[in-house]
Amino acid sequence: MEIIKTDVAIVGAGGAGLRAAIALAEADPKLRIALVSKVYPMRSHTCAAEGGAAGVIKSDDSLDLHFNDTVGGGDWLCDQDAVEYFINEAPKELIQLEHWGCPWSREPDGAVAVRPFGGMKIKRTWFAADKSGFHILHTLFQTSLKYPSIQRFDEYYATDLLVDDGRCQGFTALEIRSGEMRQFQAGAVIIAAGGAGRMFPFTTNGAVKTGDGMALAYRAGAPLKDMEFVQYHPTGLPNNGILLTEGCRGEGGILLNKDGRRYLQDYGMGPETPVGQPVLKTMELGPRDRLSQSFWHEQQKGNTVSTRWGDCVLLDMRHLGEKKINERLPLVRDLCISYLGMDPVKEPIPIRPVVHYCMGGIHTNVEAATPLPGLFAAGECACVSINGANRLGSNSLTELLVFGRRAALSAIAHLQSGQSAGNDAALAAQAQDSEKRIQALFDKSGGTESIAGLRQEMMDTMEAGAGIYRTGEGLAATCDKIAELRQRFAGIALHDKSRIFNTDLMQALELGSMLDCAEAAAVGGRDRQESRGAHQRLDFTARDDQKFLKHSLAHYHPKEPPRIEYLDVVITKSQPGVRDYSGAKK
Amino acid sequence: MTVAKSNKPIVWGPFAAGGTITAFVTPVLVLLTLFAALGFVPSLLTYENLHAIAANWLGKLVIFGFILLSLWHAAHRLRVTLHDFGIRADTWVAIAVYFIASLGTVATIFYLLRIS
Amino acid sequence: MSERQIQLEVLRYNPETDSAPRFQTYEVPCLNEWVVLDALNYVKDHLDPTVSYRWSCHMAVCGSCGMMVNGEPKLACKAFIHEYGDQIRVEPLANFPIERDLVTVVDDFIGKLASVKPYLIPKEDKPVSAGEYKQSPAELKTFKQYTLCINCMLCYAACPQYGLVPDFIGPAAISLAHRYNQDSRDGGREQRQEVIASHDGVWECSFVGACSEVCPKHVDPASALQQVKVASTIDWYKEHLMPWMKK
Amino acid sequence: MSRKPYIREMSKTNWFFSQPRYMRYMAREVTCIFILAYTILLIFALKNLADGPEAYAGFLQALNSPLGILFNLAALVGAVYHSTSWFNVTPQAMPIQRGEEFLPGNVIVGAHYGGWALISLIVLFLGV
Ligand SMILES: Cc1cc2nc3c(=O)[nH]c(=O)nc-3n(C[C@H](O)[C@H](O)[C@H](O)COP(=O)(O)OP(=O)(O)OC[C@H]3O[C@@H](n4cnc5c(N)ncnc54)[C@H](O)[C@@H]3O)c2cc1C
Ligand code: SF4
Ligand code: F3S
Ligand code: FES
Repeated sequence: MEIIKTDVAIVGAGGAGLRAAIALAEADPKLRIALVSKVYPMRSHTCAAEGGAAGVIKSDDSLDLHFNDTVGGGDWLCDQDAVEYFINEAPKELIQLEHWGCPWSREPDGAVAVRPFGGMKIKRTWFAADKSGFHILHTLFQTSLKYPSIQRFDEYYATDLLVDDGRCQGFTALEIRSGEMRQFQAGAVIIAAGGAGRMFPFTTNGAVKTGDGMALAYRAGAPLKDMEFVQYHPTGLPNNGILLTEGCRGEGGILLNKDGRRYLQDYGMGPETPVGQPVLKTMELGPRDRLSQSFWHEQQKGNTVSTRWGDCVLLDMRHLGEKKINERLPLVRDLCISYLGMDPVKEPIPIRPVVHYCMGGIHTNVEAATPLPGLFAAGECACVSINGANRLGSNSLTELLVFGRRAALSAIAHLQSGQSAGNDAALAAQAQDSEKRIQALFDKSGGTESIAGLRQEMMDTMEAGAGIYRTGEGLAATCDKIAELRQRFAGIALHDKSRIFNTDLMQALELGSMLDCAEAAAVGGRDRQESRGAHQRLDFTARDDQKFLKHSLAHYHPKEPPRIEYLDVVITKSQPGVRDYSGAKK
Repeated sequence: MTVAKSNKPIVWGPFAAGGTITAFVTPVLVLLTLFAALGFVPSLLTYENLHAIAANWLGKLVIFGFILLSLWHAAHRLRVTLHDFGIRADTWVAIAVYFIASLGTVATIFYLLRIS
Repeated sequence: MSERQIQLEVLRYNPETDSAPRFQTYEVPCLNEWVVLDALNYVKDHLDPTVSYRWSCHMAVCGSCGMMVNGEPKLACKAFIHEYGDQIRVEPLANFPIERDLVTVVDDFIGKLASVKPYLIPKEDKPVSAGEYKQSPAELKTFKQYTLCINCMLCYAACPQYGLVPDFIGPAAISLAHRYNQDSRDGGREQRQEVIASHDGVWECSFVGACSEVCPKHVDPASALQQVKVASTIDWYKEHLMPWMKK
Repeated sequence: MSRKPYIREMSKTNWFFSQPRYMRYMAREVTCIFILAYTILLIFALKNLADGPEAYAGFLQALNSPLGILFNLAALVGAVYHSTSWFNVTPQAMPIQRGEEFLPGNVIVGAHYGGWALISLIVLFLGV
């Protein structure tokens, strides 16, 4: 097996991975950097983000306000030291991107423009029309081409971390096009492999978001934190989950039920605001968890519109006019026309909540370090806990930048802390094991389980038990089901026995990752007997700060369900309070 | 400099200018010669009128400019077209087509100077 | 819920067992609102797990799923079943080597993209603490269109000059160079000219225009390339006929 | 076992038959033959003009023949196709930005067609 020796190896070349790579290259041109990704960097799912990235820049805004919005939005499950670091670094990172050429939308005077976003009290979301993530990703990718020390390994699938002497020293990865295994040996490893939304059936997440990075760390002994918190985005297309950005509502779009009523006022987000004049942090600009939950209630009451794609509510943007829609929301219009055959200029668009984002992930501290020495994580796969129980829209793109860079700096510090040389033989032996695991999949015949079948069962049980509203019973059933699926997973067999670009194999490995993540999410949810942010229990409807103002940490077990531990939330200056999104009490 | 910049702009300039000029005037000129071919000689094409124009220095310049650009436009495009038809000896093709264009250019100057 | 049965002909090539590609036909029950990618996913999940192809976003933004659909370069996630008859033929993108089934080898394109220095080369360095560059909406608009490229390579599959002369840097990469050249914050045009004004650069383009016709993001690379030619020509004449005009 | 990418070569000589858009392109490119031939005709006319009235009369006479008619008809078709295909792509080659907006392509194309008509009318008016 070929061994590739580097100083820092990064799994994932989305926004977080690229930002980390650039930070490493800038810090020290002599560092050898391996950037490993299962898809070409610009295919990473950061490209799908539409709305924008939050960072304080305007004079009417302040760091404290951003802090309060984020912590309150996260239902006080955020680690406040991390949030503080995050909001401080955010503006610098966004300006840095501007200096790298990101085509941010502009004010008439040439300054960067900001737009309102759900749960934010002030307009502070930087945007590039409604293709913000796309432009961020391409700007980062193109900028990374400046640095010869960033060596890319595109279409390499990381399979296992190599841990020896109590620290992470690399990983194995499969070169997809040749089917050959490589051993990456590194002084430090950064995981930036994105989210796991694909474990649900209706999702805005692309096919690559299968939780591989989380599973890599989890299996190697780093715990997954707060996995029970899964964000539903209130406005997805009902047929294929494509996202209509929160920018739709930021620009003034309104939500209607089948009677044409702006039903959000019935769920503590009223009183009604004038149409076309959105007011921050109320009505349509309430936070995502509340909006998605209101949908569920409307559905229970029979107030939703039934379409051939199931129950929906309506997103009405007609009053914005064609010009504004073309200018600010061109992609949204294009998506509606293309995939639904409906033009938002002319008709209200049916939408439903869809799984969007994993608040949980690999447990990291404010330095982006995991408990496993030498292993760092950033981006959606990590849980540094700035998002708490519910992420505010547009905080994530900024998080990629801030903590991508932070992970790089921490990795350098780790390299400099003087580690003894790795034990080559031990690492090679582990790599061999990893290769054997894959080989066994190739050699095995007579498996009875189909990958697509197991995947479908997983998605169905996640939707049923771990959806917008949950019950102890439902979650327990989901836990059992996932445990069963993990068992049955041993019975799969590959149909595709070719080494070359074997997507059957990829899907099998991805399914394995998703099952691990799904189990952590379900068990974490079953044990969290309260309602907080995105985790809403019908049997425990109140938030319980006494018992659950805590992070859950799921520890992996190869055969059994994870062991859940709890960790105190870091609180520095904001004591838990009431999340108030009614306009009246301002 | 790492890679030499191409010298294509030398010929591309006249190609583009010629393309524009010919697009504007060639069709109507062809129309006039078509009339002549049909036996009805337009007044512009009578010996007296045409000679008068060509004898005038401004007239010479206009005729020369038009023929020059038109030739080089066509020559350059012919080079590309031959390439598109699969003739890959680009250097030889270039020499041939630009030679024709140069020949035409020289001939035009020669004849124009003879008209007085 | 199936509304229509289509025959999906898929080009198959397994380098380990095949010496040349062949077509394989699948009967796929489709909903009318489906895209070709949905039909392929149906095949992969229900009929034949060995078919290989790339995809991720399903919303025409990641650029993975480019392929020939009935001979035309398309994004499989934006090729609507209802626009086709009952027989749909999919092949890997033209002008690229076939790795396996619908998967092509794209190293050449990625290398070319990197070769044009597609990053901002500022006129003068500015520290982050000095805040953002000012750029008016009009200045942004000048290059905005060329930032929309998703690197899907449909234009390369459509451009015959790329097919005939593989060294041609090609539409998307040159458009990307043009994007930075046109950015009011950038001062790197000279450096990029060395690549794109070279022999294999913009001059291999004969303005076929196919690139712009197939571009799913309306980048209009043909336009960018012609603008580069005009600017390079002006450069050349300035340099050689009016040397004193050179900056 | 290893990679073995399969390369599909494009035919160097008949690739343009594969798609209608390539045929349209080749038709456009081939117009150069008409432009070239016609320009040579003009040079020939100049030669006869320089050679004196008899020579020029002989030239006009030679033109007045089935072959002359055919040649001119073909040149007319070629020249008109050249003009339209040239004007139709000018907005791509030379986009014009006014303030924030770009002039719509059809305005630019329209202006060119207008100019073309005007020039043609003037030449016809003065020349016939
Ligand atoms: C439709 C949509 C819209 C969004 N809009 C916004 C928004 O407006 N504002 C906002 O702030 N956030 C938004 N988000 C959230 C945000 O975009 C994501 O959280 C963020 O882009 C994740 O970035 P990442 O770098 O962590 O991961 P990704 O961009 O997903 O990249 C993951 C990388 O990891 C690699 N990888 C994964 N597994 C492996 C493996 N096994 N081996 C090797 N490599 C691997 C992949 O190849 C990829 O390069 C949106 C999300 C979606 C889905
Ligand atoms: S220019 Fe258009 S067709 Fe070409 S790669 Fe970019 S988006 Fe795709
Ligand atoms: S198709 Fe090719 S030839 Fe030029 S205009 Fe487009 S790059
Ligand atoms: S799947 Fe992303 S472009 Fe088609």
